[in-house]
Amino acid sequence: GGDGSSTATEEPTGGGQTTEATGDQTVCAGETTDLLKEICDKGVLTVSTDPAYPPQSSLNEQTGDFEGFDIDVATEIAKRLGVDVAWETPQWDVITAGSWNGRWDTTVGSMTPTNDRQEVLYFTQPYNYTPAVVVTLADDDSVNDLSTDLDGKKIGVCSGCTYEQFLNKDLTIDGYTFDFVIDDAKVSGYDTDTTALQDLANGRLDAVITSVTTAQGYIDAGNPVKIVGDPVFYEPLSVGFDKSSDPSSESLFEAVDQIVADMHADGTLTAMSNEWYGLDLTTQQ
Amino acid sequence: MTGTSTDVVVRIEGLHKSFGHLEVVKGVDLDVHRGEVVVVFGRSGSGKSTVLRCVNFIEDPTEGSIEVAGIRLGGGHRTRRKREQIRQLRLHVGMVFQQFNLFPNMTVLDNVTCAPRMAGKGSETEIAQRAKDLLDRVGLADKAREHPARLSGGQQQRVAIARALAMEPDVMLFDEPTSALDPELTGEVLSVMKTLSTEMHMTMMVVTHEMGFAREVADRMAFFHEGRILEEGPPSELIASPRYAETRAFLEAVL
Amino acid sequence: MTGTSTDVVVRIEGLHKSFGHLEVVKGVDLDVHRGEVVVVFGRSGSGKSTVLRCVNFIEDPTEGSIEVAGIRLGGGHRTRRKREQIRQLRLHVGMVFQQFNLFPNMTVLDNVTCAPRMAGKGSETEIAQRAKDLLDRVGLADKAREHPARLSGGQQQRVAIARALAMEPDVMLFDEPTSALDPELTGEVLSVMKTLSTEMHMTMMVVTHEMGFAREVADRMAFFHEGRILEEGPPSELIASPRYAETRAFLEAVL
Amino acid sequence: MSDTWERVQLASARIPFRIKTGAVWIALFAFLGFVGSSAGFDLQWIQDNMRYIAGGLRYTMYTALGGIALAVVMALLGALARISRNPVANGIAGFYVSFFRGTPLIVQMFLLYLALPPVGRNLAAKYDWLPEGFADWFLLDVMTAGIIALGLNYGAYMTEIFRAGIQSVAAGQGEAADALGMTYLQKMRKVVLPQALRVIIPPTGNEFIAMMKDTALVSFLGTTVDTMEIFRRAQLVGKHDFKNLEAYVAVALLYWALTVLFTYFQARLERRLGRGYDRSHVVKLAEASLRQRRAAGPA
Amino acid sequence: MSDTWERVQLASARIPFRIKTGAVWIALFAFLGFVGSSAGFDLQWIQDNMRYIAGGLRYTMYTALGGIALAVVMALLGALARISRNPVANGIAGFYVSFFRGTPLIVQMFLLYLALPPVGRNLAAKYDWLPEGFADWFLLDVMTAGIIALGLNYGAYMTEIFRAGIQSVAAGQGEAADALGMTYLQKMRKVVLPQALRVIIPPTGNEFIAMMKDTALVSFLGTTVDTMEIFRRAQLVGKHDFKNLEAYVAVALLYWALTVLFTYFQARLERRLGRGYDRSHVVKLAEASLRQRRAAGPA
Ligand SMILES: Nc1ncnc2c1ncn2[C@@H]1O[C@H](COP(=O)(O)OP(=O)(O)OP(=O)(O)O)[C@@H](O)[C@H]1O
Ligand SMILES: Nc1ncnc2c1ncn2[C@@H]1O[C@H](COP(=O)(O)OP(=O)(O)OP(=O)(O)O)[C@@H](O)[C@H]1O
Ligand SMILES: [Mg+2]
Ligand SMILES: [Mg+2]
Repeated sequence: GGDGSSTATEEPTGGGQTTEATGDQTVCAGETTDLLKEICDKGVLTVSTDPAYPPQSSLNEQTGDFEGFDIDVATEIAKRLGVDVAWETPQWDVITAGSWNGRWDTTVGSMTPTNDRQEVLYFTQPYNYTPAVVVTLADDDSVNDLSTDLDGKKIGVCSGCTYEQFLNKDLTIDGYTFDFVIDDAKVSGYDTDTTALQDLANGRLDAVITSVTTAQGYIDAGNPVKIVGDPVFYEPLSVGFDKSSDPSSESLFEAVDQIVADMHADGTLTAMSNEWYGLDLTTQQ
Repeated sequence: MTGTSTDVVVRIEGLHKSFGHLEVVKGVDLDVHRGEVVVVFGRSGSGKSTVLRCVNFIEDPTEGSIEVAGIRLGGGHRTRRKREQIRQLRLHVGMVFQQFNLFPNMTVLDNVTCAPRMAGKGSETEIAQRAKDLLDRVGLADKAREHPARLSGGQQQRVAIARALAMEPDVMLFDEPTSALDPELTGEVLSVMKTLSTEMHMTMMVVTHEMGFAREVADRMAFFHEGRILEEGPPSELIASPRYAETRAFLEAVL
Repeated sequence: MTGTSTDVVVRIEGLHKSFGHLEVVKGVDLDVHRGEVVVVFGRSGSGKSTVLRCVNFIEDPTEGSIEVAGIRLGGGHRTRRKREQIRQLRLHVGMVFQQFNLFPNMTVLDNVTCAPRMAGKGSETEIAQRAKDLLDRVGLADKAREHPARLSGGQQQRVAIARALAMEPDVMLFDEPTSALDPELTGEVLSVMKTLSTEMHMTMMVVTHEMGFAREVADRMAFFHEGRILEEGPPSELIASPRYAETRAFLEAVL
Repeated sequence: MSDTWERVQLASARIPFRIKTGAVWIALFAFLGFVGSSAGFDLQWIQDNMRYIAGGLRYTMYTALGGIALAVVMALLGALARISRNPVANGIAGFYVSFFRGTPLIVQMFLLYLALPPVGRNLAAKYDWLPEGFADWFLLDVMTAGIIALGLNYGAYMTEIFRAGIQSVAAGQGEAADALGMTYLQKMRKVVLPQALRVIIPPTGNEFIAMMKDTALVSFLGTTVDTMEIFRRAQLVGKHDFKNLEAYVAVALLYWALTVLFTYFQARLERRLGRGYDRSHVVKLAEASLRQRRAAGPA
Repeated sequence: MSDTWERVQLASARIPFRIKTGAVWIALFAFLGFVGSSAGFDLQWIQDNMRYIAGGLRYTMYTALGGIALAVVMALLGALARISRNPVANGIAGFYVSFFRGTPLIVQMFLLYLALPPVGRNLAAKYDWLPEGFADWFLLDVMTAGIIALGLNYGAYMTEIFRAGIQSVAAGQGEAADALGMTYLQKMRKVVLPQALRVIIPPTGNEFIAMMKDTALVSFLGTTVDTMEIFRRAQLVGKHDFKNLEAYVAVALLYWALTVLFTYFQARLERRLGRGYDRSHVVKLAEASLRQRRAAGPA
C-alpha cells in the first residue's frame, strides 16, 4: 500500500488517540532502530498473553476481546510506542523458552524475570509485584506456621513456573532475595495452576502455591480451599523480550523499559492495579 | 428293520426352517430307528444339510420338533434352560462335517479326548483308552500325536468320526463326509462308516451321493426335493424304480 | 508355411528363465513366421506360460534373447532406455490371459480404446471406429457400454481379444484363453480365434489343450517338457505319431 | 424363581434387539448423568459455554481436513515409493515412514513448530545464495505446523494402507496394462489406482475420524485466539471459570458427536462402495471356486 | 550423457538393493545431522542429558505394559460382548467402544484423573452405606490414571481386532464344538480363542508399539519427579537448560529406537506364528481351489 494514504487515514484514529492518552510524543515519532523500527514501520506490536488468568488476562467470549490488568498495560505500552496492539496466545512453556522466531515481539504476561529466564530474555523493570500464597483445603487445620508445617509435604505448582523454583530453592533474581521457608517439599508439577488447585481439592496434595489472584478466583468459584497465612514471597513481574531476536530487540526493550518507568511515575500503573486488583501492587512490599 | 416307537432314536416332526424370508425346509417328518442307516440325497439346495443341522440344533427349527433319545425340543428363543436342554440333546448326537472341522490347535488324540473330558465321561484313563481304541478302529492309532494339518483329508475325516464316536452318541449324522475328498481317499472313509453300521450297529443319518455306499449300507433312503421328502424307501426299490420323474432324473445324473 | 528370415515375426533364441534357484525354462529356440499359428502344449509347470510371458517381457529372460518385429532384446537390468525399448516391443505384441484381466473400472468400449488412445494410435474418431469394428467382429457390438463384470466369461475373453487387437499387433499371444471358462463358453472364444487366423491371417502363439482347435487351426505345434521343446511339427504328424513317450502319454490324457 | 426368569427371557425375546440395546444406551447415559450430578458437575455452565466451545468446530475441521489432504498425498507418494525398486525413493519413503510412525505425534508437532524456524534462520544466515524470505518458510504458524505434523504423521501410517490397496489390485491388471504397452504412469493412473481406491477409501475414512481427535494436540502449541479449535477453547474457558471438568466433559461430547456423525457417513460410503459396479477379484475367485465345488457334486 | 547415465544404472544394478537403501538411510541421517548442526543444535547437550532422559524408559515401559494388559482384558470382554446376542452385554460394550473411540485420549486422561475423585468424594458424602475408603478408590495417582486411560482407550480399538480375530475362526470350528456338546465357555477357551490368538497377536503388537508413544501424553497430567517417563524428563531438563529443541530431538530418538526395536521383535513373532503348525483355513481353501483348477486341466 502507498505510504501517504495509510498514514493519512491512521492519523486521526490510532495516532491521535495515542497522543491524547499520553499527552506526549510517541516513541515511533522519534529515531528508531532494529526491531523497534520494524514495529513502528508495521504499526503493530504483537504481544503474547495467556487469556486464562483473570484478572490479569482473560478472554471475553461474548465480544472476543481480551481484558485484564496485563491487557491494559500492554495496550498502554503500544499506545505510547505509537502503534496498534495484536495478540498471540502461545503456551506458557513456549514463551519462557525464548527463541520466539519473531512470532511475537514481547510478552506482557505477568512473567517473573528469573535469572534463568534472563539468559534468553530481556526484562524491563517490574510493572507489578504479585504475592504468592499457600493454599490448602478449607478444613485442613494442620498448616499454621508456613515455615515449619509444610516441610516435606506434597505441594502442587504449575510446572516450570517460579513457584516450582521457589520450592526447589533455585529461584534467583538479581536484586531480590527470597526466604525459602519450606524445606524438602515433594513437588508435583502440573500443566497449569488450575489443575494443581483441582488436585488439591481432589485430596492428592497437601497444599498449592500460586498467585493470590488465581487462588482467590478459585475460592470465589466455590471450591473448598483457603489461603493460609501471609504471602510466602512477592514476585516481581516484568515485560519480556526475546534476546535471540533478529533484528535485535534491545531497542524495543529500552524503549519499553522507559515507558514502564513513565507509567510508574505518572500513576498509570497504580490506577490500573486498583481497577483490576482492588489494591496497589505496583510497589515492592 | 422298522421297529416300534420305543426304537425311535431320532424323530423329526413337521420340521420347517426359514432363513429370513426364504423357506428352505417345508415340512419334513422322519423317524430313524435304532441301528438303522438312513441315506438322504437330493439336489444341491434341497435342504438336506439344513435338516441334519436342525437335528442337533446347530440351526433352530422355525416350526416343528426334534426328538432324540427321548429329549423332545422345538425352536424358539434360547433361554438359559433351553440352552442346557440343547446341550443335553447334543450329547446323544455325533456329527461329521463335509469340511472335517478338526481342531487344528490340538493333536489328533486331544481332538478325540477333549469333549469326553469336558463332559466328564469317565476317568482320564478311561477316556484315553477309549480314544485309542477308536483311533485304532479307524486305522490311525499311529497318528495320535500328530496335528490334523499333517494328515490327508481322508485321515482327517476318519479322526473326525472317532472324535464324534468318543462321546458315545446314540446317532451319528454325516453331512457329505466324502465330497471334500480327492476320489482316491473316499474309499477309506466309506469303509470306516460301513463298519460302524455292520460291527457297531450304529444308528446313522448320512447325506451322500455315493450310491454304491447307499446300496450296500443303507436300510432306507430319502430323496429330498425343494425342502420336502419327495419319496423314501429301501435302496433296492428306490434306486431301481423311483416313482417320481425328479428322483429318476437325479439318479440318472449321479449314477 | 515356413518362410525366409524376413518373414519371422517372433524369434526366441536360447531362452532360459530361472525364478531364484529354480530353472523353469532351460533353453528354448522358436521362430514364429508371419501368419503362422503355433500351438504350445505340455504338462502343467513345463514352462509354457513363462516362455509366452518372456516374449513380451512380462518376465525378464535370464538368458537368451527375444526378437519381435525387428526389435531384439535380452534380459538384464531395466534401465530407462531398456524400459522404453520394451514398451516399443510390446506395442507389436497383443496378449490374451487365462483370467481375461479386463479393466473392471472401465466400460467394454473404454477397455478397447484406452491403450490406442494412450499410445496415440490415430485420432479419437479413428480409434472409436476401430474399436467398434473389433467389437462387432467378436460379436459384442451391443455390449460396448457395459462394464466387464456384467459379462459372461466367454464374452469377457472376447473383449480381451478385441482389446489386444486394437493395438494392431504383429503377433497375438494366448495363454490358455479358454481354461477358465465353463465348457459351454469355450466354443465362442475358439471360433473368434479361428477367424483371426483364417480371415485376418494373424500371427499367433497359443497355449491351449483344446486339441480340436489345434488340429484345425495350428500350422505347427510345440510340445513343452520340463522347460524345453521336446518335439514340434504340424498337428497332423504330431498328434498322429508323436516320437516321444512323454508326448504320447500327454496326448492320451488330453484326447 | 428360575421359571419366572425363563418367562422374562421369553417375553424379552419378542422385543427387537435394536430396541433393547437402545434402552441400554439410554440407561447408561442416565447413569453417567447421575454420576456427574453426584460429582457436583455444573451442567448449567456446560450449557452456557457449549456454544462458545462449539464455535471452534470450524477450526477443528479445517485442521483435520488440511491434515488428511496432506496425508493422502504423502501416503500416495510413500506407497508408490515403497513399491518401487528405485533404492532412493524406497529408502526415503522407508525412512519417512519409520520416523513418523516411530515417534509421538506431540513430539513431531513441537519439533515442527519450534525446531524448524532456527534451522531456516541459520541456513539463511550461512548461505546467502538462498532466496529472500527463505527463513520465513520455516516459520510456521500453529495451525500450519499442526496440519503439517498431522499430515506427515498420518501419511506415514496411511502409506501402508495405500500400499496394501495398490497391492490388492490383482497382478493380472498390471500385467494387462504392461502388455498393452502402457507407461508406468498410465498404468497407475488409469488402471491400478482407480481400482485401489475402493479398497483405500474406507480405512482412509477411519484415519480421518481418528485425526479429528488428534487435532486436540495442536492446542499444546498454543493457538491464536481467532483460530482456536474446540479443545483449546474448552481449556481456556474451563481454566478461566475454574470449571475444567465441565469443560472436558463438554468437549468430549462434541468430539463424540463428531465421531458418531462421521462414522455414520463413513459406513454409508463403505456400503456404497461395497455394492459398486465391480465385485473384487478375491470375491469373484472365491465364488468361482465355490461354484466349482458345487459343480463337483451331481449336476 | 544419457549413455553415461545408462552405464551408471547398469553398474548400480549389481549392488544389492538392501545395501543401496541402507546407503540412502545413512545419507538421510547425515543430511539431518547437517541440518541440525546448521540450526545450531547442541549435540553435546543431547549426549550429556540422554542418560537422564533414558532413565525414564522404565516408567514409559511400565505404563505401556500396564496399559496393554488392561487393554487386552477390555478387548476380550468387549469382543465377546459385541458378538453375543445378550442386549445388555452388547449395549454396554457398544457404548464403551463408541465413547472411548469417539473422544481424544488426552480428554479421557484428564477426565479420569481430575473428574473421578470428586465423583467418589461426593458419592461417599451422600451415601454413608458406602464402604470406608470408597472415595479413595477414585483417587488415582498419575501413572494409574494414565494406565487406565490408555488401557480403556486402546481396549476400545482392540475390541474390533479381537472381534475380527474371533470371527476369523472358521464357523465350522464353533459348530463342531457345539455338536460335541461343549458349553459356551469350553468352546471359547479350548477351541475358538486359541485359534483366534494367532490372528490377534500381530495387530496387538502394533497397538503396543503405538501405545508406547502415547505414554507421552501422561506427562500433561503432571507427574511427580520419581516416576517421570522419558517425555516428561526431556521437557524438564530441556526447559531447565533452555534446550527444548535438543530435548525433543533426544526424546524422539529414544522413542524411535524403542519402536524400531519392538517392531523387529514383532515382525519375528509374526513370522513365527505364520509358519506355525496350522495354516489358516483361508489359505487352505485357496490352495484347495487352486488345486482343483489345476486338476481341471489335463491330469
Ligand atoms: N445360514 C443360512 N442363511 C441363509 N440361507 C441359507 C443358510 N444355510 C443354507 N441356506 C440356504 O438354504 C438352502 C438349502 O441349503 P442346504 O445347505 O440345506 O442345501 P443342501 O441340500 O445341503 O445342498 P448342498 O448339496 O449344496 O449341500 C440353500 O438355498 C442355501 O443357500
Ligand atoms: N513368478 C514366479 N515365481 C516363482 N516360480 C514361478 C513363477 N512363475 C512360475 N513359476 C514356476 O515356474 C514353473 C513353470 O510355470 P509356468 O506357469 O510357466 O508353467 P505352465 O507350463 O504354464 O503350467 P500351467 O499349465 O500350470 O499354466 C512352475 O513350477 C511354476 O511354479
Ligand atoms: Mg449340504
Ligand atoms: Mg500356464
